[in-house]
Amino acid sequence: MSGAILEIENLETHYGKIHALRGISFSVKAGEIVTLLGANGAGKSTTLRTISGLIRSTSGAIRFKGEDITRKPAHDIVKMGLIHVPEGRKIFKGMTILENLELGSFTLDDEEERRKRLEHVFEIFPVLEERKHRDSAFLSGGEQQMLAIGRSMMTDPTLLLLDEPSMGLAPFLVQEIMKIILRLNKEGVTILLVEQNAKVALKLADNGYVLETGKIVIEGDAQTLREDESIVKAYLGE
Amino acid sequence: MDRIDAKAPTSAEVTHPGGPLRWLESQKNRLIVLSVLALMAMFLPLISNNYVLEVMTNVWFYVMLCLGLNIVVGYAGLLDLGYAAFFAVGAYTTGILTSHFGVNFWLTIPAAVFFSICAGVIIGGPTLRLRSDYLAIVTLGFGEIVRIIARNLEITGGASGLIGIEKPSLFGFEISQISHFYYVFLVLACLACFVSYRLQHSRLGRAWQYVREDEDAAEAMGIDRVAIKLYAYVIGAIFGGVAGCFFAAKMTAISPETFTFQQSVLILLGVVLGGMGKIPGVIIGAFALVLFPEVFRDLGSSRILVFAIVMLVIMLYRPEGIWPEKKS
Amino acid sequence: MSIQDILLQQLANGLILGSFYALVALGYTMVYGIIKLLNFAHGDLYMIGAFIGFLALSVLSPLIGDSWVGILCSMVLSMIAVGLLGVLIQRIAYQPMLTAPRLSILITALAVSMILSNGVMAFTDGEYLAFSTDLGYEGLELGNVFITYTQMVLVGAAALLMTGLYLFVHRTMYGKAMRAIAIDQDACRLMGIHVNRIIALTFFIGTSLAASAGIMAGTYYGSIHFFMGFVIGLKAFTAAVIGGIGSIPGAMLGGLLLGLLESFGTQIPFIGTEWKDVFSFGILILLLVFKPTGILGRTEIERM
Amino acid sequence: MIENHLIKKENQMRKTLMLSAIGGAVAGLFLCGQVMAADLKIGIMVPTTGSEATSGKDMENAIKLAAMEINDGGGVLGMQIETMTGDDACDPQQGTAAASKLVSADVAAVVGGYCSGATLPTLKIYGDANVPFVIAAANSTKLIDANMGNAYQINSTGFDQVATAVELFEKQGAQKIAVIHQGDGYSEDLAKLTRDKWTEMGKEVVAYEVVNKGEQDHSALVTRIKSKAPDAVFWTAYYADGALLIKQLRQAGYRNLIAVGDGSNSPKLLEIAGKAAEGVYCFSNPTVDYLPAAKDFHANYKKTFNQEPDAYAALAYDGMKLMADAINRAGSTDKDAIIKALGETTSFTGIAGPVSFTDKNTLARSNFVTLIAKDGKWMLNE
Amino acid sequence: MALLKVENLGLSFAGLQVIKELNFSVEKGSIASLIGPNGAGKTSVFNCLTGFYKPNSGQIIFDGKGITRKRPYKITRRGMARTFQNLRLFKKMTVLENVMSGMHCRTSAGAIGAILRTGAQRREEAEIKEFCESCLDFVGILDEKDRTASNLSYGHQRRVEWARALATRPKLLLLDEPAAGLNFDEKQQLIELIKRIRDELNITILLIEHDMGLVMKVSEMITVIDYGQKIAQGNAEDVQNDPRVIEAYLGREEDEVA
Repeated sequence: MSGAILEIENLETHYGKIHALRGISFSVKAGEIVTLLGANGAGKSTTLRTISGLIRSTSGAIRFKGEDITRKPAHDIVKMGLIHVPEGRKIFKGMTILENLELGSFTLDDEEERRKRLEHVFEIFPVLEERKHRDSAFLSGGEQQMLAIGRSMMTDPTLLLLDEPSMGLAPFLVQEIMKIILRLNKEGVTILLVEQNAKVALKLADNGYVLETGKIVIEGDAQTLREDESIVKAYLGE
Repeated sequence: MDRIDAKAPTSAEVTHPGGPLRWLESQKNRLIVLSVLALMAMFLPLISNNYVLEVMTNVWFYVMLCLGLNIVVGYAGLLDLGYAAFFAVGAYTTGILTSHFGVNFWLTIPAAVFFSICAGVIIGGPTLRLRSDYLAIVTLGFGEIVRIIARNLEITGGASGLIGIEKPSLFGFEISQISHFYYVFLVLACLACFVSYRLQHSRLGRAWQYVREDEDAAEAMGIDRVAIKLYAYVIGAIFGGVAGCFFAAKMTAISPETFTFQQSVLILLGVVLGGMGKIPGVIIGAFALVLFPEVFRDLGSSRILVFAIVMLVIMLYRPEGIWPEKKS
Repeated sequence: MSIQDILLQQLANGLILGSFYALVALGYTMVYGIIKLLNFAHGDLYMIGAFIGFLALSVLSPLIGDSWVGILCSMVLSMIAVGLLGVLIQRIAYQPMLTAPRLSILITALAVSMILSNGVMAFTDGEYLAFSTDLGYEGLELGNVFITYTQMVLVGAAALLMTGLYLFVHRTMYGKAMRAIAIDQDACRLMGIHVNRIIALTFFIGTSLAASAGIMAGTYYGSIHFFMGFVIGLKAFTAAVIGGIGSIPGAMLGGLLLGLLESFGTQIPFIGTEWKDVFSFGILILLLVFKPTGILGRTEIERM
Repeated sequence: MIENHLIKKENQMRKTLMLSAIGGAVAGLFLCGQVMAADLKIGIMVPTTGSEATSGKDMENAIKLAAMEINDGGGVLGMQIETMTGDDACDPQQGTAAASKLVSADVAAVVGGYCSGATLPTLKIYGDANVPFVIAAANSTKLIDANMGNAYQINSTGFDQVATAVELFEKQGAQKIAVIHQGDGYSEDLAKLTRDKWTEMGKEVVAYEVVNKGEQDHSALVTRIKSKAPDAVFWTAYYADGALLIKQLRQAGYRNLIAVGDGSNSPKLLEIAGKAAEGVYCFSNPTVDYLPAAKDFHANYKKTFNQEPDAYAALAYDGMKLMADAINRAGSTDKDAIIKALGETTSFTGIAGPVSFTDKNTLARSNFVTLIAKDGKWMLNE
Repeated sequence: MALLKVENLGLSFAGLQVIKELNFSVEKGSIASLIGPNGAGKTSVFNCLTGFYKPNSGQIIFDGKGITRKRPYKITRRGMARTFQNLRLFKKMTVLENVMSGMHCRTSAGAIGAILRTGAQRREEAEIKEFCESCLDFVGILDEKDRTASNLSYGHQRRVEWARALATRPKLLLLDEPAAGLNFDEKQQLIELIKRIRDELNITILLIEHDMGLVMKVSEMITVIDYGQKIAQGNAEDVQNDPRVIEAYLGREEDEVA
């Protein structure tokens, strides 16, 4: 698998007594957008959390840029350029927008570089700059999502793991977010996208995987998946 | 929850033969061991001196207090740092009624129960909705308030406390010797075990456990969590109150110095060391509490230090307490 | 003295006492905010701070004297030493307990508290040690209100430390990370923050603040004792809860408020010295019943 | 299943081990209680742990020193004295355990008693066992009521101290006084007696206050007291908190008389309070520093224990000597005889002065004196 | 007749409107569903119904009586039981003990009875046990009754929650995403079970679900919400063909991503 920036091999994870991932293998090539689809509880978020080091896998291997990161602590993985934007955004409510963004560049010591990246984020999300000294708790859902993505960009990511960025957002905002994802991708960021909104995700993605109870049941390029009747069925019933 | 209670081994254990301790696994043999221990406890006054009796009486006394606090902390999962207050309420009720009003000792017990319930409701009523950490400080504050009230009032004898509390008599027989009190406290401890056991294995006991494990789920099942917690508080208070009555009678003198925060902490330690929520564990905790400092008296002033280190080590290696968990 | 003068003097007393409470309460609140642990040993670290300061001062005083310079140097030494002790305690006793039942970790904290105080007791034979410094009684007379220079310096130092802490927490990356960890540890990991290291830093700062209060108290009051941390630990705990535990400005506010409550409580008829603790605990309980999160505490929305 | 079974067995073993551990501990207790037979066993009951351990150990040393001297001089009735210490930790519960321990060990007599609160419940235990008990330091007036006839107090009582105090206040022309105690039995008792006596004399107690043990900041209290402008302030409790209070009173500009009770009679008070303590009066039971008869004792004590004797060393020493004297006079170790001999004491003179008892078993003649702090030292107030 | 009626329900957190003017009702004896994409506010609706959240506006009428802003345990006593999205079992207790929690609000023995173990108390205990066992039998896991709850498989843990809810003897059962984390076979059994509860026990059912297939198979009335607002209502077919529903679930077709 040459060119793969992220390789997952036979990954198994337990959540307490629950066997959440039952042997998942896939890979993401540099510059791609890959999407993971599946119903609630299928294991999509668990996959991302395992990759970013928040939870330890039981077995299997994760390689990023050719280096084995299966046992690396989360804060070291971040330094390699693999950034996870978690489900529910997890912004630091009670801190200002600026502080949230600054924390995104925690690993950075260079003030100059930090300012540059901040400028870049504000260029993409002008709305954040307007309110940078306000408490992030008072942002709307869409703005919170923008902040979460903006915060991750402060780390200068190579690979971005996005967990349901469209969750709870109005349709026009979903489109907005998707445009931003595309833009990031064009700037050279590889993206692994977990989505419930299958149509939108498949429109964006190059490749897709469908998970069910901790296993990959369907995989293929986005085009094929988009036309696959069974996906529509899985989401809307007979 | 611990089903492997010393008093009632379940049939589940009976069926596993083998091993060096094989014979202990049959219910019959365990009963034999228990009976031997019970006989030892019963005949202790015949074979030991007053010092041993004094210490063992203290053990039974702390068994009762720890079991009382165990209902609050172990069963209902509420951190109480002011348990000495309830103990004080009982002791002072007896002290005041017998010394100021000449009331017969036995009649002071229902009065003490009544005042303990009042104290439990007064402090528990408004505060049981609070988060557990806040409950800790509120109970601590309550404990201090009770102690200061006892210290400041005329009727409680102020800082010097009450002296000359009448020794109780039963059918004309005066309970005055240490050996008499030994039996009184042994009976009380057994009663406390019995009541704890019965409560634990009842509808109420289960409700405490539900609330302890998951308040929201319990509430969703139709359990009024505030009422259930208050129940635990009040029953715990009654245990403390009754223990206080007999404490006053035994000591004949009580003063606010006995009912400090350190006393509350000590009782809490007994509960946690052995394993909260587990009757045999709590009993062991009470034993450790009293015996350890006595046995290691030679260490002098550093014995509390050693005690604290042992406590820390136990917590680090067995955070659930000394008594083993039930495995299923 | 007129009533007005008395009240003004009590206001000054309350603020001085309150700034000590606040300094100790800060450590409580920082530790609670970050790992939700009520560190019962905090008062004892205050006591250890005073003892290490005493040791340092007795070693240093032949070299640089036992006046302000000496006190300052031993204060810094003591803060560093106690801060490291705090980190050590966190690593040995609290870190392994983070997944244990909540009660067990509280008991662990109690055990640590007992180990510290009884350890010092065994070491000092339970003696009161007297600080050799005598800072004098000269002071400013403002009308009938009298404040010594020493008191002013101490309050100034406390204010300086608290301002420093405030700036650290709000202006530096480490400070921001500290606040962020209190909000969401997982999200912090995803920002590349070494969570355990920041927690250790929090312990260091919190305990060294307690140590600073300890040595200030030692020099100001003139004697130290193995049991001196208990009462102030209790009071600081109360102050932290009044202010809203977990909130740094809350701890400062709570400390000052408690100091004022106590000093005015002493003066109020029918309360006086006898009932002043009942008065402040009573207010604490009432406050919690009607505003369970404390004055500046945040309400958390729980998710089902 | 097998695994479950193993776990269960392990549990079983643990439980059995634990039961054996308890058994062992109880057995250990038995051994503790049994002490090798000695010629003449005398119990010492003092706090050797807890907050009052310093004073307790000091008393223990003094009693042991007395016993050594007696033994060197041929013992009592030809028997050598062996001491055994029961630690009451200044706590009533521990006190009863300590007393039972001594009684169980069959001591012939007990000397000690420092904290009144801890001593109080033990009177019943010694009384029931009819053990002669010389109380060397504890002097709460409550002890008098609880005494069953076997205990003798060689420290003057609160009544005597109050008389001394009131005399001083009057002599200094005080009209309004403030009385402050520490919320424990001993100091509250003394404070109450003073208040009652002073008001009985038609004078005013302008402040009657309490200081919580362990609190360091008394500025609010000081302001309150200052606002009442008393002519004298009387601190009835112990030296550690007393020193802080004196310091803060002087710091706040209070210039009138300050007096402290016998619990504060310690050089530590002067050390902690520094120059603020200059001119403070202290009512004291006889201590070695100024007792002419205590010179040898002082030297011996320093030589033996390599430290200075504290406030109650002299009385504790006298207590042991008195007990030996009484046993000699009784001519046997029969408890009734010793108690009787104690009561009939008339000719015994200890380093603290002559001893004889009232019908309430308290010291007949007050041995309280007034000290004054001068140049960082306690001096007799002439 | 409507067993449950929700009128103009509104809920907001820290300025964020989670539920807006929501109206719907559940007929007695029916199986109704509340569906919507993730984050649409379904669980918040449940939490309002069961008293865990206090709605800012609107009314909830259950069995002819208003239950708005009542404490959860009171609502359960009125006859509304619920399950949780993320299992909320009493993990350290046995399966039977878990189910017995449901009977708490239907029984009355207190401390005195427990200590004296009176005849009435013993009879009640026996009744509780018997009824709870029948509940376990109904959901098909009676064999597991003495195991510790946390040791059960995920699917069986879900059933314990069901049995527990049934033990409260509800008139209305609220199921929060019952199919989450279940595999295909388990889902089929679930559908069966839901129908049996309604048919055999006469319990009205309202479920929140994500899995449209399952919802379509069991429900007679479906309410679709998005952003806390009702966007469609009707039977399976109506809802499935509603363009707004398709949009909410699959994303807008016509929009081009630039």
